[in-house]
Amino acid sequence: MSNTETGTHVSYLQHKGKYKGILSWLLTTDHKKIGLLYLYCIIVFFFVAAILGVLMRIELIAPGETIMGPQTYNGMFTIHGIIMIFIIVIPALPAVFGNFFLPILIGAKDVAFPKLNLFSFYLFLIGAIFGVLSQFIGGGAPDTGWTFYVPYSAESSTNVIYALIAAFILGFSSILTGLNFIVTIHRMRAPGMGWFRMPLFPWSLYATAWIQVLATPIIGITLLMVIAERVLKIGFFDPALGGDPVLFQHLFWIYSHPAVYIMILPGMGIVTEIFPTFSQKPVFGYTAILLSSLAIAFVGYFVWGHHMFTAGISYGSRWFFSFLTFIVAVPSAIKVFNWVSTMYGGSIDLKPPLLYAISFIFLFMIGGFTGLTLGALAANVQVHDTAFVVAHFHYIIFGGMGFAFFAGMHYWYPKMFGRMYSNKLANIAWGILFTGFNVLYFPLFIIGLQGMPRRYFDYLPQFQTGHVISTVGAFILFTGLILMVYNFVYHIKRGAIAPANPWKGVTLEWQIPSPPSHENFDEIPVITTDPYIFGTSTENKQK
Amino acid sequence: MNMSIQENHNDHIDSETGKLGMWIFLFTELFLFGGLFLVYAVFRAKYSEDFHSAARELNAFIGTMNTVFLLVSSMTVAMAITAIQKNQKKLAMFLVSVTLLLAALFMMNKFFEWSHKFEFKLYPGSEVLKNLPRGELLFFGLYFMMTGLHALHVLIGMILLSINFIKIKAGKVNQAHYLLLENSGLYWHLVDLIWIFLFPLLYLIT
Amino acid sequence: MFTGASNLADGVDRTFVFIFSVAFIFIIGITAFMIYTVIHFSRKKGNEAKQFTGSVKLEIIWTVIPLILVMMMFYYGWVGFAPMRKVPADAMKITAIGRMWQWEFDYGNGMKSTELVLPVNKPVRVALKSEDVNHSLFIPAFRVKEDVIPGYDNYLWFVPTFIGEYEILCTEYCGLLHSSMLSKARILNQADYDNWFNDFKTKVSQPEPDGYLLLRNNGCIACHSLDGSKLVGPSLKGLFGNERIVTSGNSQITVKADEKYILNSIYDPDSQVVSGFSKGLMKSYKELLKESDIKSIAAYLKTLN
Amino acid sequence: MKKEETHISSYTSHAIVLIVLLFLTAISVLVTGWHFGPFSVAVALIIASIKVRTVITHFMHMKFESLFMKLMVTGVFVLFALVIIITFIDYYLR
Ligand code: HEA
Ligand code: HEA
Ligand code: HEC
Ligand code: CUA
Ligand SMILES: [Cu+2]
Repeated sequence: MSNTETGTHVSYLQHKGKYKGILSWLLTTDHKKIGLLYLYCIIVFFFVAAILGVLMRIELIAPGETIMGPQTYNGMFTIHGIIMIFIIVIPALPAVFGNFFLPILIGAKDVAFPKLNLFSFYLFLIGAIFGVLSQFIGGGAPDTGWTFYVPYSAESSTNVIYALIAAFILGFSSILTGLNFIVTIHRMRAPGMGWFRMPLFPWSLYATAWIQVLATPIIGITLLMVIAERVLKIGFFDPALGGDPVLFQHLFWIYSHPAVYIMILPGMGIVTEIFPTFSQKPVFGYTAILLSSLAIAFVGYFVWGHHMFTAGISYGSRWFFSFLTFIVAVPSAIKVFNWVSTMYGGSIDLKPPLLYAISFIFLFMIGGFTGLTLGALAANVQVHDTAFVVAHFHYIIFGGMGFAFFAGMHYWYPKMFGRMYSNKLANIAWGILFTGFNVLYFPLFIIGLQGMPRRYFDYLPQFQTGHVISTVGAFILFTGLILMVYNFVYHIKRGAIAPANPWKGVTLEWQIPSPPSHENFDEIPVITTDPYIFGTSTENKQK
Repeated sequence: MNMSIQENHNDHIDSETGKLGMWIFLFTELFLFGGLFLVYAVFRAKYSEDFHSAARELNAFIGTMNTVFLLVSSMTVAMAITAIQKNQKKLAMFLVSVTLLLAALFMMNKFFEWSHKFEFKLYPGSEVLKNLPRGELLFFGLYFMMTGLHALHVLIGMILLSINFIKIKAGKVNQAHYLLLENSGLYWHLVDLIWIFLFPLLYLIT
Repeated sequence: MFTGASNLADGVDRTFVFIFSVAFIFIIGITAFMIYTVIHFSRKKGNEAKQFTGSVKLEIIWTVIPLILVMMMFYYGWVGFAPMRKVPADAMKITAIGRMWQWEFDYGNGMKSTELVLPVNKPVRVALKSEDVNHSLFIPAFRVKEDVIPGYDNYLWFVPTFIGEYEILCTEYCGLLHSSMLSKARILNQADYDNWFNDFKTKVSQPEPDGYLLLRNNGCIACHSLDGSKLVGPSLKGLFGNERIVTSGNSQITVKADEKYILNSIYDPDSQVVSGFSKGLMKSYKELLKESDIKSIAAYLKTLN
Repeated sequence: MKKEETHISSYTSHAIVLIVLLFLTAISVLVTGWHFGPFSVAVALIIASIKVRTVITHFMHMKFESLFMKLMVTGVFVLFALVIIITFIDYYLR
């Protein structure tokens, strides 16, 4: 049906609304445009934070001071962490791909509260600006690490307050996005789309949204308490004011552990869309994948203590948290097995999105198993707060969520912009990126095991080899990323016109023109089958 | 594909959708206070003696009065919704203004209570407070943070209710469309709910 | 990997070995399976996709097997960890004090050492105290680590099993010089230890000079050594009365390190920066040290030449 | 998305609810006079929970909402309780 329409339809990019020019973007309530606004902001911030990462790597190429002093270094990993976590990975997948594709995938014209959606974008922007400002005003870049551990964060003379406010506002933006998605999924599914006919990306967003709504307020209030502590001298956590520093860690991780699943679940959702399309085969174990998302979201709420194993928490809670940490790994395992089985017996087309999705599994496995290492009590004692942790979370965040993001970009780029990128360039960029990634982070596992602590500006000479290899990897990675971004930017105007359905996908976004029109669907589709039906039955999807 | 329809359609969210959104928002509010309750619980367990003696400093009578104000006001908003549903515009306006009045009384009480504390130099960071036993210090910290944040919510609720009053008067909130009033009502009840927990925890456990 | 030097190392290493073995098998296996699938079922070969959608039997298998494996991992971790919280009653008692960027080990009776010196094969319980922010005592070779949190009584214990010198690190971020908060654990045989201990005792029984106490209690020795070695700041040994090359403003000048210079270096460190070191590291101690204090410091520095 | 039928609660029912709530408040104020020792917190919290439940079901019209909504609200409270309990595994066993 889409082919007949490509001639006449007006894409959302050309759509004439109430406002003209730049305002048509800044005041839009179109979920697709808001998604793109997020995308552009996130790329800019990613660039800033990534440069900080590379600078840190250069500093670490040799022991002692190389290009910056300790104060600068400490500020750098703090801002690197804050930007990466609060401004990039937590919002990235829900706010970019969730906004753009959630309504389309469930056959809706928009999210439930379009204005709220725009509002949460502005909250995001304000929060992000606060975050960046904290670098430049007065007391110097905050130097507490992204975890803001009290008492240091209550004492540091740097701009910790700005960073706290930034995280607070960003948290609210994230809550509102989550709220919007839950209501959208409940109320706006196309007729005929029962809960179990919903594609799995929306399902993963649904699980994510609940975490966003129910966990984020805790960090909100915690950060407020730290602010009150600094400004009004009300004691909560700082022992100098009578407070309890371990309680801060509890509250911080009650949010921040579930937050790591906010980061990864939508990423898992994206690759779950990609495997069936490029294998031309229904997803294997639809129900299992769906239930495992919900299980991760639920159990993930109760394992926060594994970040505090050495903080002197009680023996009973140490093994309790360790036990639950291992339980929460099982749903992840289920997903991995279902993904590889989805490919098995298919007709596999190794295009860039699939390449990224497969490397997602590879890197996620490494990140996940090292997570298990961290979750084991005895092993955690050795590797807690070492470079091993740094490698674990870069593998799982950057290698997992980051690669899922790249996979999503390659998968949906034609739909979002109506153009094709160069496959060849994408493959080359992938090769460099993947190599660089492993060269960058793998050595950190080894020096971490040997006892190289994290957040170290300086280090003992025996760790140098690992650091040098790692720094070289950063540059390889850098090259790959630049190439990938170049591929996207160059082809956004010059690429070949994308067909409506370049990958022969069957979910709803492929049934409408590329790029979609302002309201996505001329007529709301009526769903009569399960989401992943390939082959002859494709036509049945549409009424 | 008619644009004007699209734009309007944004303004009129159907009531089930709006209410679901509001409930989810209330959950986040609940967890926002939940963090404070958690801190309270931990400190109480650690310093229960100090908490006992510190709670005695609070005036249970003012607390009880405020509880009554909030409970009654909760009823009046609930009634205002009934009135709107029955299309009794005048009555609805009256009930909303009673609610506002009760809220104002609550805030007044709060104001006197706080200024009384300040007179005795019991404010965050003061010397008197610093010399109290550790648990009492924490108790007062929590007291100011919890009631302060709660008072902020009362204020927001008052603003919402005032908007409702104006809209009812203008006929924008009416028998057919009263989602705004319903949601503001829900919000107001939440403010009440939180107070229902705060009251015994701060004032009664002596 | 690398050898552990305490009784706790085995339990930890066994956990690593088990988890890494499982990980290795799964990662290699699943990756190989993916590569095989991609090649064997390639669309280029004209493969038709088979339209199956799942299998309850398989789901159960790959829920149960990982569940068993992770429970085993949990078990290894727990068993390796449990002894770490069970201190034998006869353990020697030492208190480790963490303060911004320096470790100190209190042997009781005012005997405070900046190194942890211990006899081999004797259990030792280290109580952990912080004077300011969070720190974490980490001795990689012994596989021990616990956070040092103000207001809390945390502890760790171990039995050092080999003679030698081992690194002590701080692994909880504690501000500017977190990465310099290092020390050494020296494990001696019983006789050497006794000698060291007696020496130490006699040294301690002589009262410390005022200047030294000031340097120690204000954390100066975190950055300035007293034995000539270079830390974050220049060593204070051989400083007094000698020529210093300093950058003042934009020019390099040579000054004599007299009492005035020392006072200025402490009150306004950035005005004259010793060549080879950077500005901004040392903060002013104007509020913390009186001029009389600095007199005693200078007097003590004289004795170091 | 059919129009759900609206339930209109009567004024009297609201008034009755209020009386119940005031009554419970009175009880909890009075109860503080008698010393239950460690149980006084528990008693106060139980009464507060009953009050909260009453407000939610009646004033907030939860009794007219769908089963899903009821489950959701219960679930949120249960989740919060679990978080507190799990935190206390640390504090009580220390
Ligand atoms: C996207 C983010 C993300 C995700 C998904 C995870 C997932 C996991 N994480 Fe990670 N973690 C972080 C981000 C993330 N983490 C961050 C940012 C930190 C550091 C915070 C800081 O201090 O700054 C951290 C720190 C961290 C710690 C604390 C380390 C310390 O400071 O001491 C621990 C400890 O238990 C841990 C464990 C785990 C576990 C068990 C999982 C599991 O969910 C992983 C499950 C996955 C698998 C198990 C692999 C796939 C499965 C198979 C291949 C099948 C076969 C499987 C079996 C046989 C079991 N993580
Ligand atoms: C999403 C999460 C994320 C990502 C992607 C990264 C990416 C990188 N990180 Fe970081 N990192 C964190 C999250 C992340 N990090 C967190 C949470 C911490 C903990 C902070 C703390 O301790 O508090 C941390 C800490 C951390 C440390 C440890 C500091 C310490 O403990 O001492 C180091 C050190 O090597 C590091 C390095 C890097 C490097 C080299 C990259 C590189 O991979 C970056 C690669 C990117 C580029 C090289 C740029 C590519 C260029 C483009 C894409 C061009 C775009 C251009 C246009 C649009 C014009 N990071
Ligand atoms: C954060 C680390 C740090 C601490 C703590 C510190 N200093 Fe310094 N100090 C430095 C550095 C770096 C220099 C060299 C740069 C300069 O001159 O400012 C220096 C220089 C000096 C000098 C001049 C030395 C010379 O060789 O000419 C003196 C004297 C001195 N410090 C005394 C002290 C005293 C006394 C204290 C404690 C009360 C102290 N410092 C604490 C880092 C530190
Ligand atoms: Cu002390 Cu880090
Ligand atoms: Cu975690």
